[in-house]
Amino acid sequence: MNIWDRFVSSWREFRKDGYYDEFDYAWTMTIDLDRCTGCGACVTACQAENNIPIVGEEQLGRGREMQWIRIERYWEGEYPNARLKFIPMLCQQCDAAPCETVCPVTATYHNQDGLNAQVYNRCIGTRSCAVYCPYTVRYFNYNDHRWDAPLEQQLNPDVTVREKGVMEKCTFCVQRIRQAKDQAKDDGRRRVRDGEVQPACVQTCPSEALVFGDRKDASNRVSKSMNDARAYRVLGELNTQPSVIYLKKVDADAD
Amino acid sequence: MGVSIVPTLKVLKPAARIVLVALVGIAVGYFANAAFFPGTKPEQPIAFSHRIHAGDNEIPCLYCHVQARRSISAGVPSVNKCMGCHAEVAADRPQVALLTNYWENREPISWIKVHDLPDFVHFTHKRHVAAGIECQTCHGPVETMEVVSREAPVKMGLCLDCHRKNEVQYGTDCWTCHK
Amino acid sequence: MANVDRREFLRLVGAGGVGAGAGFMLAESIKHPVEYLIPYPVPPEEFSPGIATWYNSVCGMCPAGCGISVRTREGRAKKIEGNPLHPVNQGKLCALGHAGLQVLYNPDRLTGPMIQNGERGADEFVKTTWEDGLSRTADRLAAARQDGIYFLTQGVRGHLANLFELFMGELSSDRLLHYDFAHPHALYAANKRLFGEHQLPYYDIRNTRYLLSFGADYLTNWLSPVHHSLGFGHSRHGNDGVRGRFVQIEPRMSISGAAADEWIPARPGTEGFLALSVAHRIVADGHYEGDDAGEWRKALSAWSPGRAASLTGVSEATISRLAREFARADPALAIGGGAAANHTNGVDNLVAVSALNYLVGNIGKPGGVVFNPEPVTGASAIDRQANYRTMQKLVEDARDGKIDVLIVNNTNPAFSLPLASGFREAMAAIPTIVSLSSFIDETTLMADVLLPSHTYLEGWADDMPEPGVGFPVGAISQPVVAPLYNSRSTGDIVLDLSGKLGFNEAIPWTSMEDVLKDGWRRIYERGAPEPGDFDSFWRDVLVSGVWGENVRRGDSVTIAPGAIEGMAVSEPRLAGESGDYPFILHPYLSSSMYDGRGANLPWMQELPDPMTSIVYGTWVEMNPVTAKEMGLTDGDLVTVTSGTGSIEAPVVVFPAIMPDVVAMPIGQGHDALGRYARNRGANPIEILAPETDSASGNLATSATRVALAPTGRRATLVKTGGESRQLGRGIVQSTGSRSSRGHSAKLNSIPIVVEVAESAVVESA
Amino acid sequence: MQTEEKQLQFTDIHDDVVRSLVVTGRNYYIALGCAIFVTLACFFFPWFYQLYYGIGAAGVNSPTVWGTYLASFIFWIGLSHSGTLLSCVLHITNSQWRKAMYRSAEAMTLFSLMVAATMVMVHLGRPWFIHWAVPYPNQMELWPNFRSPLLFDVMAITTYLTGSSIFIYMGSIPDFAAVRDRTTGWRHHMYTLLSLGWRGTDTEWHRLGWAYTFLAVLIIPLAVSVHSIVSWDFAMSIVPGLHQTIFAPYFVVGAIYSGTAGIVTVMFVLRKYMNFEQYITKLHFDNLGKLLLVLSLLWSYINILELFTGWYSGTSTEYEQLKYKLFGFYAPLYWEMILFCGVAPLLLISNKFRTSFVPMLALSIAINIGMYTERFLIIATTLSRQYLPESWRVYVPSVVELSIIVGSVAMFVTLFLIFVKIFPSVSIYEVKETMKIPKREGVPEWQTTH
Repeated sequence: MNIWDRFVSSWREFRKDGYYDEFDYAWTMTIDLDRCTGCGACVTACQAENNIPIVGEEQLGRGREMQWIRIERYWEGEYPNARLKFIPMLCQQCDAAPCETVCPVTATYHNQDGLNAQVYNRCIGTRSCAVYCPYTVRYFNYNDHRWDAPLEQQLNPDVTVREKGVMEKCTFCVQRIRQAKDQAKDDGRRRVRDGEVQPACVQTCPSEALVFGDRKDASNRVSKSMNDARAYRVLGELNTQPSVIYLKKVDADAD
Repeated sequence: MGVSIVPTLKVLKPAARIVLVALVGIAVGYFANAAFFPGTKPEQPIAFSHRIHAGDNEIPCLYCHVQARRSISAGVPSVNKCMGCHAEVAADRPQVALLTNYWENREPISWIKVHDLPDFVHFTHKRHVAAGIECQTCHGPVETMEVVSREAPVKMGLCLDCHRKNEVQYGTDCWTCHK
Repeated sequence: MANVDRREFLRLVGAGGVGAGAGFMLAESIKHPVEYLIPYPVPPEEFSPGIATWYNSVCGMCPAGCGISVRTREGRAKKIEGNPLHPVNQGKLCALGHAGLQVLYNPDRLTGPMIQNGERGADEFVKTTWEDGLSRTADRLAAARQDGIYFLTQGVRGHLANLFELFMGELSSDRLLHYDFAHPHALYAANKRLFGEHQLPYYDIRNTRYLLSFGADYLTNWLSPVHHSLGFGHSRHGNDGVRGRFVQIEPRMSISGAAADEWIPARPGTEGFLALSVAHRIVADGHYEGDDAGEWRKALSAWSPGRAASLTGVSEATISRLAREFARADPALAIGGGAAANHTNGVDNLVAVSALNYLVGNIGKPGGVVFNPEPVTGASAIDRQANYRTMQKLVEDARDGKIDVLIVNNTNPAFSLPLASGFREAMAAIPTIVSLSSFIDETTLMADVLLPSHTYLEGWADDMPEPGVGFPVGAISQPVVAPLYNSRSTGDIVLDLSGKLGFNEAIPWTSMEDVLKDGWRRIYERGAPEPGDFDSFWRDVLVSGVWGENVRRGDSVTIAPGAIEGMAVSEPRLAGESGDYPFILHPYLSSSMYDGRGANLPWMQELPDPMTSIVYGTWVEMNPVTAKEMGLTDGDLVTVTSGTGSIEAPVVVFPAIMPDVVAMPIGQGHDALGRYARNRGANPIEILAPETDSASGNLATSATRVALAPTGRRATLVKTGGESRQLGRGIVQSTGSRSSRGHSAKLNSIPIVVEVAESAVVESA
Repeated sequence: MQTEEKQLQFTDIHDDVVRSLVVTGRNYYIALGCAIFVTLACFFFPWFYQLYYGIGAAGVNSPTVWGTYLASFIFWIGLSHSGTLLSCVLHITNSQWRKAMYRSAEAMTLFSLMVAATMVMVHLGRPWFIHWAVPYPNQMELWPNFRSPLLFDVMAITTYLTGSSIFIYMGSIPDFAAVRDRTTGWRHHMYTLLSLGWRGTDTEWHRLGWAYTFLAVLIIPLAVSVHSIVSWDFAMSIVPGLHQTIFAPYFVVGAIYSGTAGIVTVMFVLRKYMNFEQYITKLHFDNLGKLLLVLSLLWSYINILELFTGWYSGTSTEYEQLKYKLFGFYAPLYWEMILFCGVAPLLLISNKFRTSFVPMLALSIAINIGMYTERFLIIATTLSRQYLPESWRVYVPSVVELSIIVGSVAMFVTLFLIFVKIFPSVSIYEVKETMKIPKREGVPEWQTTH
């Protein structure tokens, strides 16, 4: 393939409507805001699974937190009618991701599973993807992080440790997806079963607010839950077509 | 009017010469290092010969590296695996004596890794063995080596060539190998 | 090249040499670093490199007793997840549970036995051998007087509890105390008074349609948070389309308050009045037709909503509405905790709350209060729980020199008791203190001999969750990794000691594993022994990580005689005059650090507080109006002064807290416990007045009045959140309860629908 | 001034220019020394520290992941405009007054482009992999992302750099020859190489003239495209405040604006310290002043337009953005920018102001400060007010960043100081062209054409 062909294909293909339909999977997550209690279990589960470093008080103070999934909180009303609403915010794995268009070295791209991939060792640290991302869910390694021995023994061998100057973000726990596909191959199945693969956050959510799966198959749990009447996309007006779909919080006292 | 640049070139000649020699020097130094201190052929705690085992005695790779069939890592045989044969076989040889020594002290042998991939690469022996890829494609003709050395450059290009040639499904997707 | 003079030649040689050196270094610099492949001499049978092995065990991070599965690779624990088979947490786990790994791999763990070498608290410990440490302890124990030995342990259950009993029995000392700061003493007392039960019932949040929570933060730290979260989630949309309603009544909005459909602020300690007035309405409106309705009407006659409204600050209309909704909903459930329980009238409050359950007749019903059968073993521990009064007794004994040896096991009263209790001074009066803790916390710092115990991931133990889930459940906590350091499991240490003391006939075992095997053999024989010998049973329990029997409580529990007449709530006492101390201090358990044990785990330190997004630190939550009046804003450092002490902390303006209440999270403010915890934030427990609940002896943590004085300085509040208002951007969207029915959502003309197979279309059409 | 009354001879020009190359005062060396020192101490030292520690050495945070480095990059790119661009336009329109100043202007383009390139390196998290942004064939068949505006940037800037360096070099060949013939020693050798054996035959002159004009025509659209593309780095995002169609013209205008101001500054310095009073005169300042006035008006217009779109959009995102810019944390900077780039330049309406040197210098510097602020605000105000309010966070540059900004200026100065000693900073032959032969009484006519 010469440069021109690549240029044309990379320009057009991804933008073709239903380009991803021809592939096997379209991994999707739904988050039921009516179930989410904001407890933060997903955050720690993610940190444990994905070797996310401890950045320390000083760096946090400078606004350099590292949490691939974070809990955002929004107050409404004033005392005594104040209400607090939580929303877990993670990489939305957009099908039309702004971050993918801007990376000059294609360190971030869309793969055939509908995942918004980030290749750490290709990243040169322009940080433009973080600027283009309207959800600000991309996190940059401002410096090398170290684990006080023996904390490094906890590191997950299936996930690499990112060096300074590299952008990182939620991967939908691609190592688990990889694992599940591998299993499926061993069992001679073509596809991964529903519920066979779950990202760390989904796996642990105590109130089962998070559902993960492949929306290609209408019988999957995630397909059902994303067809719920309460389904919506955060900042949907931007038409980034996220693969993370939220279910509206129910206000019991309103119609 | 001195339009001609010949005199100028004369003036520059010695400088050019020095630069030239320096460049040659760099090349020489580089290759000297690579030739006399190769990192790809380290000296192992026991002078284990793949030629004798895999070559002359034709022991299949997977006999010792059992894990390769079912795990991402091929694994090195445990000491008692070695002793399984060497309790009797060639027990008198000095190198085997070393082995028995390790065994008696229940000490692990710290082999030096020859074929090593960076931390960010996800390579699973299992899938490649299952796909019937010869070990030699990446590890070189180990059965002929007295001391194992890294012959084939195990670099991204090698992987991709093979994935393209065999039309691996999604074989060129970055996330197939990068973690 | 002919005309090269000497100088020229030297230049060339120089250049060549430098070049060669540069080249050499270049080649060196890009060389691959040496790495090693180290095989086992003899590999364990289930081990294979590159393949993860999962072990089921029990979480030891809080008393809930969730089941966990630990993922190990190459013999190292990599991740903790919930055990899907365990009925308590059903595969789920909270943040603190995940952080268990950092207890195991904590850089500040004790690596072996030590002895204090210098005066106490100086942190001048020197390494020693187990032999030495154990014999020292044994000698002191042998020399101790009758009842001169105190064994102070964290709340443990199962066979370890029994072992402690035996051990103390052999030492002929009755001073075995299980001490947990957050132990729900009031709840136990209330159940005893109302139902005559000495165990906690199971509150079935999962199946309830209406939950009335009086201050119980059931989603964060009340009894069994993960189990309750599961119930909450299910009740939201799981119960065949009917969405449960949750009402939270508390002075400061907790996580459960945020999750509730309705949050009602009420003065701390007055929740009981509210409950009684609700009961009053229920009975008055004739929603209750028990044959003892008359008694109830009499007992409750005094508690009209009007009176309660004036006491609690909740409007009469609201009370009546609550009563109506609560009575109509079926099943409905009322629970109590937090400020309601931890007050001078805590037991009264909780009795009143439980009365509601009785009145709507949900006792023993799904979605109501289900009483648990007797735990299969270790029940004695329930009566061994040390409340504030017992700890006071300990302090006095210590002062009077009645204590010869104090053994502390992984509990930290020096941190979790108010300064007013005088515990720290009292410890100085105890000749010998032995600590079995894995870390040097405030209490261990005062010890003479450190016999570090394993973390819960390295040693043997077992656990019977209390409260259970309505039927007997047990799980074995097995070692998932080889011990990292030269520590021993708590059970083994006790066994070693008893061995040294020659208790062999009473305590015959040599290892905790044997203790468990014996105990579980009894459990195995207790139920009808299934086919297959004990060993397979034992293996099955270890593999599945949980054991249970389908045995329910046969007898129907009803209220104790005389409970109705005695139905009354005493006025809450508050330490300090409202004149000098205008605010009521409401300390609450931090969601990430529980009672302070999580403070040495970096993950927990960096987990933003759900309500304020603050990390690394303590803060004081204030009502916006009050803050405005005092001219305080986020980050202003204030001194919080009570009658018994004062601490400093930055102000956080908190939209959902009563104007005369200030709230502070518990957990920070350690002066020991390692690099991550030390000298960070402040500990609100320190300044609590020693007010107790006469009925339960429980420390009334919400009964202290405080004064706030601005220091004029500002502290940097490290928080991950920015502006916490939506500004009409529709980020968290909400919908009405009715309009949330129907299908195929559309928004901004992007339909979110998956391609449905033909057949499915036909069906739906 | 006196010197301007003096009659100008052909030889004078030669003498003056060659003097400016050969004769070097102590002050020059002091200046050069300082410049080099500052460059090392304030640019390279902090940069190496940053390479060692990571980008964390700067004040950037999430979500404001871009900082002053990128602002400086745009600033220098901006400065590079109107050097070559202006020179080309004036060459084609064949205006006389250009000829004395264009070489220094073009040099400015060249050097600010170089500095801009270094700013990119400083900005990157892993600059040692910068070559991945270049499409070169490789076994992996890995290519850069052709959809990325950043890649367009790389292309555009390199092209512009090549173009303008060829342009300036070609223009100075005859002068190199001229100097070659009047110097000895190593200088002679150097200029022998540089002048590529220029003899001055008619064919040579003809070819030069043709090629020069050709390049000039080529470079004008190139220059315009460069800054449009730089603006796309921002405009092609969907960040409120950046996602605007006006950005391309906005950036180009801004660029020419700051560039022209830059020229004024440089010309003042040259005039004063290289004694080019006879060549760089009131006239130049007057004309550039007019140009500046026009540009400032354009610039103000676009700024007002930007505010309007923000207000008119009516969406919370844009509106908050607007409020934040005008009254938020960075508001003082914003108003400073308006003062320096929008209000102060209105002084240029008066002839007296335009033709008096020191005020012009002051104004030109003020404008460039203002323009730097603009670039900074474009990044800081927008990124710190993104879509999700929970992620809002203020960004304050760190010491390292500030020091590197200072250092980059010093680097620019260094390069320029070296330039004036190698290149004839006033074009000998073009100035001659403007003089009548045979000489007659009075001043050369190019000084009287206004």
